[in-house]
Amino acid sequence: MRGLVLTLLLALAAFAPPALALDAGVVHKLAFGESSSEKIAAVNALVESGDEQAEPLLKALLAGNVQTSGERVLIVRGDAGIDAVTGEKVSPLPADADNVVLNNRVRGVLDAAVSALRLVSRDRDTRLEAARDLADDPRAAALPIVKKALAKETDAEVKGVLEIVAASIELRAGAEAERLAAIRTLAGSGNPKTETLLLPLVAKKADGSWAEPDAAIRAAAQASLADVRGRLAWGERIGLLFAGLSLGSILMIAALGLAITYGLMGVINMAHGELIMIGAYATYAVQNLFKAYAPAAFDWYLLAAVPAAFLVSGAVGMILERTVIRWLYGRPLETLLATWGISLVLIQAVRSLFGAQNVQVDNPSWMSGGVQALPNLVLPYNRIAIIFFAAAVVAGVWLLLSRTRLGLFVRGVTQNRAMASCVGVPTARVDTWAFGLGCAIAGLAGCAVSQVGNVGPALGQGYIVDSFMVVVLGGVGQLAGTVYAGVGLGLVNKLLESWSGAVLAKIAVLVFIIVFIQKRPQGLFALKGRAVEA
Amino acid sequence: MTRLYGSRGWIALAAFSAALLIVVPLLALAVPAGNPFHLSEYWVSLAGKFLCYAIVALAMDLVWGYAGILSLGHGLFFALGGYAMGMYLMRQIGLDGVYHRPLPDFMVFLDWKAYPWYWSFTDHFLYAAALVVLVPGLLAFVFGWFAFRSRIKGVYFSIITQALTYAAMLLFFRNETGFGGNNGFTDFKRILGFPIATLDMRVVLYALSAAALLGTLLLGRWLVTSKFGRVLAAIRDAEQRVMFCGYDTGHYKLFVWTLSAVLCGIAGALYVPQVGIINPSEMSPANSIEVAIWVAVGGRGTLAGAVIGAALVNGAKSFFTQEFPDIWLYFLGLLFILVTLFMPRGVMGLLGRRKAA
Amino acid sequence: MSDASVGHLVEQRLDATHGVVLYLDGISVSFDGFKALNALSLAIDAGELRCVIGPNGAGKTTMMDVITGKTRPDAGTAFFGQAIDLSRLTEAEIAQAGIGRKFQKPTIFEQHSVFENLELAMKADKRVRSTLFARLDSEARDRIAAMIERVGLAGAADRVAGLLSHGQKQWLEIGMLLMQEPRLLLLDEPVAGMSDHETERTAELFLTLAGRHSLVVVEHDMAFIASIARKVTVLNEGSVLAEGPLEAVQNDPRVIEVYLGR
Amino acid sequence: MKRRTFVKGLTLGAATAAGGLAAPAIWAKSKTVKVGVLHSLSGTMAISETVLKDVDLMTFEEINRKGGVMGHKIEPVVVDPASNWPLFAEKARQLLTVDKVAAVFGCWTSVSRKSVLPVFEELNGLLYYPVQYEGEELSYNVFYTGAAPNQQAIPAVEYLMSEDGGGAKRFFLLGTDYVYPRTTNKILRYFLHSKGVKDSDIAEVYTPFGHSDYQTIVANIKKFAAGGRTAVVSTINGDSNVPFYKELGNQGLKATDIPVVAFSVGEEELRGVDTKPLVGQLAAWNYFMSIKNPVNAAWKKEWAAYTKRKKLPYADKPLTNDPMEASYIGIHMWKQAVEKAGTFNVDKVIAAMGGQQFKAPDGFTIEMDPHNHHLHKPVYVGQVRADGQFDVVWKTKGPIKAQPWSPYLPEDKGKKDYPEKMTKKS
Repeated sequence: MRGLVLTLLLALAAFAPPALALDAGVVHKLAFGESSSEKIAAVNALVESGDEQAEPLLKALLAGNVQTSGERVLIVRGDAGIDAVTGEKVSPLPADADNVVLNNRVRGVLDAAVSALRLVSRDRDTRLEAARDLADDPRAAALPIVKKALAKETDAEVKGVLEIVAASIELRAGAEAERLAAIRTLAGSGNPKTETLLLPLVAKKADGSWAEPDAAIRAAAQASLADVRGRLAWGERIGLLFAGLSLGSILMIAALGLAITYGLMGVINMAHGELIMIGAYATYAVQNLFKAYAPAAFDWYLLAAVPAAFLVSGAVGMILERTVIRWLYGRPLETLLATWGISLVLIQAVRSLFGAQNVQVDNPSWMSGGVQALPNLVLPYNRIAIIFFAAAVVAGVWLLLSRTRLGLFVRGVTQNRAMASCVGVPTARVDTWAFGLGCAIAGLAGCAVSQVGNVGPALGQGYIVDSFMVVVLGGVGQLAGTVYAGVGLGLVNKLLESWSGAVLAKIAVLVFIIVFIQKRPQGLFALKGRAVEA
Repeated sequence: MTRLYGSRGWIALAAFSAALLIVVPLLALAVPAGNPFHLSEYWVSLAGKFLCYAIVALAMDLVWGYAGILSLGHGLFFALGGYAMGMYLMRQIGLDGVYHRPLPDFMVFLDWKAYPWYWSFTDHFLYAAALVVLVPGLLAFVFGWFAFRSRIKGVYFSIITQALTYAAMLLFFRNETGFGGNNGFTDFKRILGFPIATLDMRVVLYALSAAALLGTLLLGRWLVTSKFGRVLAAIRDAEQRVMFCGYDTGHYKLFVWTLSAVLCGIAGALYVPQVGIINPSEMSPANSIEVAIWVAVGGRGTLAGAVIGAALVNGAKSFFTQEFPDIWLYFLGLLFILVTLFMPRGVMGLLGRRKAA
Repeated sequence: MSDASVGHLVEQRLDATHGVVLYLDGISVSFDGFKALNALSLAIDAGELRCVIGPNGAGKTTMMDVITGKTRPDAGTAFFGQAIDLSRLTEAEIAQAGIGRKFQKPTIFEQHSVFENLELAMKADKRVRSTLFARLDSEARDRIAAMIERVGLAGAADRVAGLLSHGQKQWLEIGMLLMQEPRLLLLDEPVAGMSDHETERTAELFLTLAGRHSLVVVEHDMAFIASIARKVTVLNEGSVLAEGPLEAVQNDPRVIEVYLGR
Repeated sequence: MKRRTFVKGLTLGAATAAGGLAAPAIWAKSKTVKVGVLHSLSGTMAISETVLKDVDLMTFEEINRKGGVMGHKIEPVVVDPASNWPLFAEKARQLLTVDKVAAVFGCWTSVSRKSVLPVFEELNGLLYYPVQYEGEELSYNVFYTGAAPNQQAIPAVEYLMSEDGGGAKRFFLLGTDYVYPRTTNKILRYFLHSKGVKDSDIAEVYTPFGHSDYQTIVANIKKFAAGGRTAVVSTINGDSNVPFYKELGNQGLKATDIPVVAFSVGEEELRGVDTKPLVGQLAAWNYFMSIKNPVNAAWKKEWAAYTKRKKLPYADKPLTNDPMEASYIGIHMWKQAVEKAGTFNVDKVIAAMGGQQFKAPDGFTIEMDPHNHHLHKPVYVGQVRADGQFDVVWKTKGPIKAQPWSPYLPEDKGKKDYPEKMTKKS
């Protein structure tokens, strides 16, 4: 199908045709056509017509901005529409307007058509994108236009991709010399698809004879295949590392708050997960405010959400400390029970307020999608953002604890409460602030995970066990330990997952923790010596 | 001090046993249905369930209340006992499964042709009964052996027990593990050849649970009133000193830890035929935490308290989930908070009956 | 549960023929770089009463930790008698072998009664199985009663130990040590927080003990030292600074430097 | 001392009983009938089941408004089994023996159904189960108003293989590790074999419950897709879908390259998702909120009004989905059956259920199969829209008959298409 489109495009690229109005019949078929084939035929017809009106219509179709009202076909912009045939403006949209539904097949053809159109676009990025689309699915018919584009192409990267495309086409058809050349060019490709292009050349038939008679080509293909595979392998390795890092940063930021409330203050805070959840819901609330009152600034709602999550969770934490926790200092196991009760209450509270369903937290546009690091490796923006965010939070906490008066007090109180109060540290208030800080950081974690996971009443339950594992593994009272443990667990988990599957990987990690604690009962970063036993 | 109970204690215990072993069965069997005093199957099985929980609570109190070891993984031992019994019950289904094959339905649907090795002999009740004791016991022994040898204490120990049960849960969720995955075992038909879904069988199972509970209670009481019990309490309060007195505290902990696990296993084995299902969610960390909460509510270091706590919390749960289905979590949560805040010694503390260990 | 029994075997083998009951040689211990003990060597004779003094951080407590197996030395050997290598035994085994220790801060079983405290400490087969079925015969009760008298807690037998005064706790702990019938007693600041009267009686007690038991007493209270001391060892920065009769040591310029120079 | 323990336990018990009996004094008003609602309102499944509880209550209200069932006012007994499977069994027993309900509407997960099944069979109760499920079951005491595999999975995969569906040649079967995905994928594997797809072109991957990190898996999907036209068949359980779809979108997998068809993702599941990156992804159901017909329009209006009136948390965005429709149908068919049988007697009602017809929001007058306790349902394949709704891109001509025993599974050979009535105890 696409092939046809492209040949036609070639035709139109060859000689500029006179402009004429869109054929109403074709447009009608496009909008009301019974079968997909009918619609596809219409698409081709449109392209064939070479009318500059075609492109906007096709693009609108792809974007789902084409509606029908009675017999009319409208390209919708906002609440106004333009008649695709006559081009007259229709505003407001008629009440009976109804979307034109396309299935994936038609959308695919449209994609190809539009990308082919884009191949000769002025904007360099558009061309690159178009070239990549073709690289994913090279058709013989596209060869001429690709060659044409190549000739005109000035940008190196786009040129590179186009050469691959051309090569992968010539690989099939073409004389030996051309094919050999093609194969060599392909060696430079990192596109996963090239592997499948080359494979048949080195495959054996059922009867054991080579599918590709020409030995030279086979050898060349082997070589190129090796190159390509090598490059792909790198993409996978890096991807794995990134995944581990990303998971690790999430574990780490989720556990960081706990490292303070539990690690420093000795409160076994079973409601920690719920404070993460509260942070996520705070983010959700802020997002809705932006949607309602400042849709223009929506992309920046996180700037407001981060402090909001921080403050809300922090406030909740301080209230909890004032009302419940402070009566339980020195009785860690009691705090476990009380905070467990708290977590139940918080979960139910959220359920009554926001409902049992998950709520929708949108990524700001700059956080959705990802950067094409390698042909077979996309690094999602939201994960990159979280890694940096986590790092920033760690830095902030470290500064707070090591450089500020509060930090000094916190360390003082947690190390020797009696002494601290003797030298006039307001221990009670410090406790409140410290606990609040731990919870506030949990809130930040909530804000972060709301960008990758789902936000619902049970959100916290998913993180509590892992958080404790991280803190204990890192060594109680050791922020650094928490950081290393979090990232470490993330990496280990992902590496294992790549060959043992998710479940076994998790089990292995847990067993590893159990064994590790046997060797280092005080965690990664333990204080040795007399202090410990005391 | 070597006497188990004072005279009042014995009387109370006798009355308790009478209520459990005579009154309830009578109300259930002798009193005709419709009569306001009749106990329906629902109540019998509910009571039976509570009794099993009470046993777990007792086991927990032994390790936590007396030896000061807080386990957040007791649900695992409970579940293992349950699974061991469940394997036998699955075998008892015989050809009455959905597919009428000699294998359990979940194996048929995994295309397994034969029982995996660890299922062998489970069709013999005695072997299954042995597993009920051995599997949790062995696991606890091995785990405890290493943990106590490397002197893992307090919260660290609690956390790794949590990791243990969590890992086990994930393992049992896998269908390939061969224990029915997420669904676990259910739809049991008969036990020792008798149909399982009859009032009589329920009363029998209930009575067994009651007997087991009383047995556990007496055993526990005997332990904590013996010198052994005093050593345990001493370990809880000043482990260093106990060591320098020449006691190998590790062995003491290991013993009570393993015993506690075995008791949980037995409770689980009694639990499964009464509720009719065992699946990995029994191993979820939350369940184990709840066990600790039962004990805390009842009062730590007082065996009776554990029983009270289990009955109280679960009774409250059953009641609230029906009366206030939408908001019952508030009640439960507040219960835990208030108990820890205002009744640090639990119900027993209120009753002012807490002896020093 | 076999190795708990080692203690007993060991005890028969305890051979102090050469008159030396404790022999430390070149013991070094360090925590994260800080050298708590530095090639410490020390020998205690059977029946000797040895006082160990030294400024804070001199390594007194760490030395006791090494002897009782709580801390493993990085280097050096610690022998109990001729045959027993302490570095290969656990705390429990060492206690079984006949070394009793009293902590700086009195550690007793606060929730237990005085009687129970002594009962638990009393020399007996302390393996799990035998403890389970242990019964107190009248002879044992008498010994406990006698000890209660001896440590001046008469009438307090059923009192919960947590309610005792500080001094009484010290005494109870000493009593517990004696119930273990150890060959060697390590006493870390035994008279801290005691009234003068109690201190005197403690001194008497120690003097009566010396001979049958060997005692190592760590104290700051010089008066108390003077009242009991025969031979004094001065520790500083983890090794022996001086050793000898009290007055000799007191006049030792290095000792004076260490004490007064700071 | 211990006596008190037990007294406590029992008094609580008594209290519960009192509660059960006393609850809006049933014995006073004669013309009422109790029905049970057994959906998790807390715990992991609350996310999906709470809304079913509400739609049930709405339907009862609607029926009561129109004069109730045979003039009896429906009196719902709502309990919370808290996503705890043994508790499901306990509550079911309570509803049947203590509250003596005429029918129970409830359960979502297979395990909860399996856990209550013995209770319903033992006490000869009546359960209406409103969720699409794996089949392989046919109980005399249960009516399955959700889809059997052949009413959802198979048509969807046929569509994927069709030219319109993208002519997929390779299939990545991805699911949460429990019985529904396992069975569905097993059936699909046999089905694909029958269509000549080789095992090398089928990947089967399972993740644990609540799995939230799909980076590795999405990467693997990409790798697998390099081998030819690939479609992903997702049976991921409710909660894990959001992270999965977010990962898909962010790693740039477009529906036009690799379509994903999901069997557990409906309007409610997408509520928590930013759907823009998902446009074009597929789901197969027997009902979509976007279906245009008067019945559906009216029903949606009723639901919206109800959520407003009851101030339900989701009143601002009232959604309907397939299981809600199935619950709605189930309740109405029960009413009709009762009125046909002229009694609430379970055996008579069960007998009367067969052949019941109901004009459903899915746009058809659907019928309860005379024998196999399943509905004849139409199948729709929907395509995710930017607003979280679905565009129907394919549908069956009309309702198709359920096959609880899959013709593709060898072990189901010779299975009867009607419940083997279990030996009821006297």
